[in-house]
Amino acid sequence: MADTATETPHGADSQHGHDDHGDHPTEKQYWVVFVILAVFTAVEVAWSYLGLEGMQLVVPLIIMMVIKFFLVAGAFMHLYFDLKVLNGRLFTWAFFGGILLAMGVYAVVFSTFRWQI
Amino acid sequence: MTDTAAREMPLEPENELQDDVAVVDDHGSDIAGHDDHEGHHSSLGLSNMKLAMWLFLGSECLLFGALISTYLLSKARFLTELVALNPRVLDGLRDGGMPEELIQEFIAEGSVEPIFDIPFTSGSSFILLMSSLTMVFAHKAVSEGNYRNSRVWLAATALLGSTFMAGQVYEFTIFFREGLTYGGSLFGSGFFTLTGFHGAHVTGGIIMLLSLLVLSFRGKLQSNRAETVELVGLYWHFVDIVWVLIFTIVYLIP
Amino acid sequence: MTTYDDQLALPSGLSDGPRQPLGIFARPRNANGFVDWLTTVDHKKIGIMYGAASLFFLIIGGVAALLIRIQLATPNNTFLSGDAYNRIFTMHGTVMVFLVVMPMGAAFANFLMPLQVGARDVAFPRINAFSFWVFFAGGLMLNTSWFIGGGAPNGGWFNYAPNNGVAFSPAAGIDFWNIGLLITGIGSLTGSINLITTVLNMRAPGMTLMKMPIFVWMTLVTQFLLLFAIPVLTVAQVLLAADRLFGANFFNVELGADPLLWQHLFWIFGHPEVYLMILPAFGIVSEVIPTFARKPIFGYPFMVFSGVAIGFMGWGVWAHHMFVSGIGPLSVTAFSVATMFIAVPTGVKILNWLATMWGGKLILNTAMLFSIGLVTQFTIGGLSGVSHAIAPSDTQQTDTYYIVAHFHYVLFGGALFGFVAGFYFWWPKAFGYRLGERLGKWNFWTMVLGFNLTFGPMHILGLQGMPRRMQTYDPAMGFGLWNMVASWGSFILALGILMLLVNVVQSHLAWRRAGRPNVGADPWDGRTIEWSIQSPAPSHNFDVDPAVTSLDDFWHRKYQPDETGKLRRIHTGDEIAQPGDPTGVHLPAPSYWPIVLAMSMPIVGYALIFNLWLMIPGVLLMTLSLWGWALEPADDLDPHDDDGAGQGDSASPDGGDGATAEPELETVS
Amino acid sequence: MRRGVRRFWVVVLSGALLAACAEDKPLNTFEPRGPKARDIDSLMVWIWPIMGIVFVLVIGGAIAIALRNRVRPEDYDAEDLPAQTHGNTPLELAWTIAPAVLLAAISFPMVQGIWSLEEENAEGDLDVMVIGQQWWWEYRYDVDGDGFFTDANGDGVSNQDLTGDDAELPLDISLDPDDIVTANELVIPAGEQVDLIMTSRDVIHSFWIPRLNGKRDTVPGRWHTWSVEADEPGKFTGWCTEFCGLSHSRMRMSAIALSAEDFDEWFENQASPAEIPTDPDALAGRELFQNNCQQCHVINDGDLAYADDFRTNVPLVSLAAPDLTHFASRTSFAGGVYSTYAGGPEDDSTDANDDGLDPDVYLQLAELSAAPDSPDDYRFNAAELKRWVSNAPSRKDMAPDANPETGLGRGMPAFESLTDEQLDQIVAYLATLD
Ligand code: HEA
Ligand code: HEA
Ligand code: HEC
Ligand code: CUA
Ligand SMILES: [Cu+2]
Repeated sequence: MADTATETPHGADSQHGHDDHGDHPTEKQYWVVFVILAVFTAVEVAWSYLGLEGMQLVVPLIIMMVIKFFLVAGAFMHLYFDLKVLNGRLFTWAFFGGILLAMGVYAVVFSTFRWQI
Repeated sequence: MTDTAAREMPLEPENELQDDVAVVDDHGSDIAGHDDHEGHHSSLGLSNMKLAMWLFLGSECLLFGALISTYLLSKARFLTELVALNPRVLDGLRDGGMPEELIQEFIAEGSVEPIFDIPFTSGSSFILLMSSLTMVFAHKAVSEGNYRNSRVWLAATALLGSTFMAGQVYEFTIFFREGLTYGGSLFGSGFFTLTGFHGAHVTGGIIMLLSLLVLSFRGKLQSNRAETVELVGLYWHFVDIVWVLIFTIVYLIP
Repeated sequence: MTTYDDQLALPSGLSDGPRQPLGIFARPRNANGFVDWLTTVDHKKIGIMYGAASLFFLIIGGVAALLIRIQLATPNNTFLSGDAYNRIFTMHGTVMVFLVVMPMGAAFANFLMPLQVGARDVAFPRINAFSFWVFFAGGLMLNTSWFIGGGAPNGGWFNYAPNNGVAFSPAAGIDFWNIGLLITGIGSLTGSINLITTVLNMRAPGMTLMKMPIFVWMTLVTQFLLLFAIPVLTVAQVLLAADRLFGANFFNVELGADPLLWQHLFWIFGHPEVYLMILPAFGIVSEVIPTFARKPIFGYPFMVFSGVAIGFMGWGVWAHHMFVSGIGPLSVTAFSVATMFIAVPTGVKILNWLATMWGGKLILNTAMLFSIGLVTQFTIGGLSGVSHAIAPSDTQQTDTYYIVAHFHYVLFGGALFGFVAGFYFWWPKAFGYRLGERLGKWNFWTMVLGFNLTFGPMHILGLQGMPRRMQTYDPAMGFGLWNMVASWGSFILALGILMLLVNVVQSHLAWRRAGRPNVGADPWDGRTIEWSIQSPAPSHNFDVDPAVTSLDDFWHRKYQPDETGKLRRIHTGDEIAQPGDPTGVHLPAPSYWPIVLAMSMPIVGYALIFNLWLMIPGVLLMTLSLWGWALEPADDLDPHDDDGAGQGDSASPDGGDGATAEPELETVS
Repeated sequence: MRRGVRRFWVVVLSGALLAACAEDKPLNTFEPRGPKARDIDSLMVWIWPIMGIVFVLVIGGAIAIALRNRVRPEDYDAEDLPAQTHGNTPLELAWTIAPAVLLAAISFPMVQGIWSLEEENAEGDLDVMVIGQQWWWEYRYDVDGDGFFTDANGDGVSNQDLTGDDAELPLDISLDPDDIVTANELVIPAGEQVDLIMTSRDVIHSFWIPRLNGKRDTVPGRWHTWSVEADEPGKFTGWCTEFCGLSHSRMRMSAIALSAEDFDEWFENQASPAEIPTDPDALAGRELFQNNCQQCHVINDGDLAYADDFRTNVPLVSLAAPDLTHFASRTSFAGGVYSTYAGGPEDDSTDANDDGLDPDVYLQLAELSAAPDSPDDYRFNAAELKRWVSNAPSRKDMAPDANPETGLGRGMPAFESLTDEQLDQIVAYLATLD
């Protein structure tokens, strides 16, 4: 649950002052992340041109997609750096709660349809 | 009644500027959480706005999840019927003016891949990805009080976003000319709805960015407002993330 | 009950209900000003407006229900045509669910939750006003379909595809359903974000999550359900709008679409929806029962976690509405089992309420009676729910009156009974006087009687095979008797509800005649901190931040153990209640923009349905109000109110550290 | 024994439920008349008592506690607090776990029940295609017994294709004369499981004959399987239970179970074309039918020509109207709302939903009506049929006027132009179609 940190007596978190994220990545780190993202995109596109089919095609693409997803969420949206606040749980839960829920629910929906293609 | 009048009196801009509490917010949000100082402060040491934004994004996950699911289902059902040569599906495509070769290609490959222009979309995806980078720099610049840079980065982000949108509009017209209409097929409906929804989100983001830029030029975007920029940034990155999904799921996986 | 009316020693100037000291603005609390209600951002007023709106819609939905019952009273009745009947039951279901029960939940969440967490308002007061107005605008728009556009919607409240498509329902009714609810959905979504933020982030010092009142917990769960459920419905509605208005094909079977997509999307929303209708009521009785049992809630952690568990499990059972839709035996098995197990956390709640009452000293006033009413009536509905969860038997029961009986027992016997309990309980906090007990008891017993007479027989009808949504039936089917009983029952039930409304009017008049005596801060010997402020709650809620040290904090301040360990009352509530002195507080200013923005939405809606040219004024108005909203300071810096709140402590712009500081209580002369 | 248990509980639960068992409720779910329905019933026999116990405990408990612990206002003493119990974890765990265990136990027979309802009949047994539409049911029987239905193009569609995970979805399910095509009344051999392969032509409907089985939706674009079996010959009433628009409440159906011989006789009759009448009135009616009705309805009498491409000529949403080839062999029409025959033993209502019909005379209906021996015998319900043909929308809510969006209407239009005499002739003709 997302509440342990909230048990702290009131005001204990006042040193957070204005906001909650202490250290943000440096400009360089941002660039690194970006380059990684760009490389992944390039690999993805290339992969889609390899003429592979089925699992060989889809699985790596999905994996790369997920990595990109977490890179953006973690680095650019600072989820990673928010880990310090509340041990990172609150934002993570609000957002990933939504994602997990969506994935679970819609995966089940799919399983009840017939798939032919 | 005089009281009411007093309440409605608009605030002097300078006054507002000094008061970092009465933050004017660019995307219609509210900040009353910040204003009653003697009483309320955040229980979690978080800003209300930021929490709210994350909650909103969490809810958007279900929105886009449903749209992506709908797209996948529509595409699959479309292809099933097409490959089975369902005459109504064929007619739908032909009525939209789709050339026969393209239809045959769809049928032969059992896939909608032939209509996509992967290199083009890869380019626009890359542009959108790049805008995320400029967005973080914009936020950084604002929080460091570097106003000149912040304007540059904000403008760059908005520009990249607009370029992406221009690409999407271009792509839509191409598809449309190739006979992929909104009403002509299940695939068309699914595709345009999903990407259109995303496009609408990007457009909303661009408007926010431009508003920030205007604020900045009017000298109202100072470091105490960094959070506003950060919020817009969160939204912007989210839209970017969604595109990461769409790009893979819609374009790369046939 | 002890009353405190006479023993109140209020600070001067407060005897006539709390008043603002001289000179300080502006939020006259007894504002008869119409404009004041339209522009208010006060969560309490907004809560009251939610409540009033929901009662208004209850009458619309209720009159529709009575028409249904008249039509069904006898076989082969021709009181309503088939077409009229379909529209009326569709509107009945839709109005009751979306415009009665949901907003009633919002009414309590808005009015009460900030008081219970010790906040001065919700996190985003203007957005809060917007949420209400947009709900109201959407609701009104939906109801205009009675008069314009070719009649009210006729697809049933879940409006299955493809019957909801233009091919089968060409009239605009379905569009009203679709767009109207889409608009109310916007309000629900913004509301949920607002309220979650408030619960998580604006609690009084010391109120950790596990010290929050159960009602607050249930509100939190409810709002999370809304947050995640509304977008799913939104997508379904967007797809439908695309099909109906722009010629898309999402539900066009001829082009290969699968109509079950609608069912999945609707029920992924729809099932969490039913729990978000019941959980606020669960929260309410969890407050009422301990108060009048004079015992703490039994097993607080279990109550909390079962609520959270219901919220989670509610996401995994939606296909129990689709047992006969042909989703395949594997899915049916999974959903069947999952559904049954929801009985477990719900049962924990029921039994814990009983355990709370066990060994208590029960004061059976109206609020308590309605709470016990919920416990018993809801259980009946829950048990029939479990019998639907058994999929094979659901194949006999689904779409019969047995289902109709189930959901009225949980919705009316559960949710509405809980809400009525809440009305009786918190009425003094909202309006400064109690609702009459005598009429209240009549109200309760008439409703219980009418309710069971109306919906009890529906169990039998359903098992005898009467399908729902039937305009009429043949005498040979043998449904005549119990339908007649149900129809009589429904009028008794209507009488019961009428008594509630009469009670409101009567109690108000009596109170006025008596010279508006003050009921005191703590008329029920309450447990939670909303009773530690004056009644009616002053517009600034708390003079000082309530520092909370325990669950039921207020109660513990009144009762403490003596040397022998026996609990003694050391204060009455009114002795330690905050006097209601707003000095030094400044509140967010009212605003026109929320209502204006909200009103622009139905214009856009009408544009979509009737004529796209209407878009122009709609979008213009929307842009204008967004613009106005953005430029308007959220805060009214009244020149008199320079207590430093504004500029002073810029070191902590969002007040993150105001925690330890004593609130400034400068007196402004 | 099981029946005894059930009776017992039914009585215990409430006297009212007893009424649910009364014999005059044609849709009663308590009266299984076939194995599938009985499976469901015998599962519920155990569920209701369990629910009943919980019901009594909780509600009785609540009332008892309320009465026992109540304090009257005059006795109220703020200082006198009850014992302040905060909870009892073992106890609470107990009432968390106990219901869970109970439910887990219930779920075993339940899961078994779910799967057994899905069990299909043996290869080669009778399968019937069921097509729902606004607001009547069509049934098609596979005549040559090769397990294939024929679609409009004459292509064979195996019923194996229509079930299972890789079902093909033929969208054009229109009438084809090679199959037996009937409406509203599903005729089945008693004592045999008949599998239904179901779909819909327009919106979702649900097929439900409570005494034979639970319900299953018919969804356009999908094929669902479901089955019915009746122990004994008889008539079993049902009702469409998925809201399907305007006349949902007038979309009923029935299953008629016949003994094996009777069923064979029925089958043979249905498989042959209708006879061309000799009576001059009926012949005139036949001509009127050709001119007015044939654009929608089919009567296959070997001679009567019908549109080749049936669908394109019909301004109907569902693209089809009931096949009338053996209209007079059916006991009800218009979605099971009206009786084709009135009279009969102890009955002269025109109500299609009473079960006065003796299935033993099912095959002789037309004969009886042609030459009734006594006023008690069945007679062709000409009056009702005439009202129907002259103005169907007044007899059943329908929307035959075209939808502005699609140009299609729903249901049968009124024929105000037909004279009284012409109507009689048409009815006379329809009466010969046994
Ligand atoms: C407030 C709203 C509400 C609530 C709380 C519930 C609660 C439940 N509902 Fe209900 N339901 C509806 C509103 C609600 N429902 C509506 C509106 C519909 C119809 C929609 C439509 O078709 O129009 C519906 C329909 C519906 C169906 C579909 C029926 C059909 O159409 O075929 C099913 C099937 O499983 C179902 C099951 C349940 C179950 C298992 C619960 C459980 O949560 C109940 C749990 C409670 C208890 C079981 C009682 C207390 C427990 C104990 C005392 C412990 C001991 C108990 C046991 C060991 C059994 N409901
Ligand atoms: C919270 C939700 C809620 C509530 C409170 C009610 C309340 C009532 N409902 Fe309804 N109902 C639904 C939700 C609800 N319902 C839903 C979701 C459906 C499914 C719709 C669908 O299938 O699509 C449904 C369907 C439904 C049906 C089935 C229709 C059908 O399937 O054909 C019936 C039939 O009797 C019915 C009856 C009633 C009655 C008699 C009341 C009564 O309790 C109403 C009592 C209230 C009043 C009467 C108003 C207040 C009274 C006064 C102000 C008194 C003075 C006024 C006058 C006397 C004029 N409801
Ligand atoms: C536009 C199409 C159309 C035309 C023309 C039409 N009908 Fe019908 N008819 C229908 C439809 C559709 C039904 C099914 C109505 C229902 O039960 O919901 C029907 C039902 C019937 C039935 C009841 C069949 C049954 O078994 O339930 C009879 C008998 C009938 N029509 C006779 C006629 C006659 C006689 C004429 C000409 C005078 C005629 N119809 C012309 C569409 C048509
Ligand atoms: Cu067909 Cu209801
Ligand atoms: Cu449900």
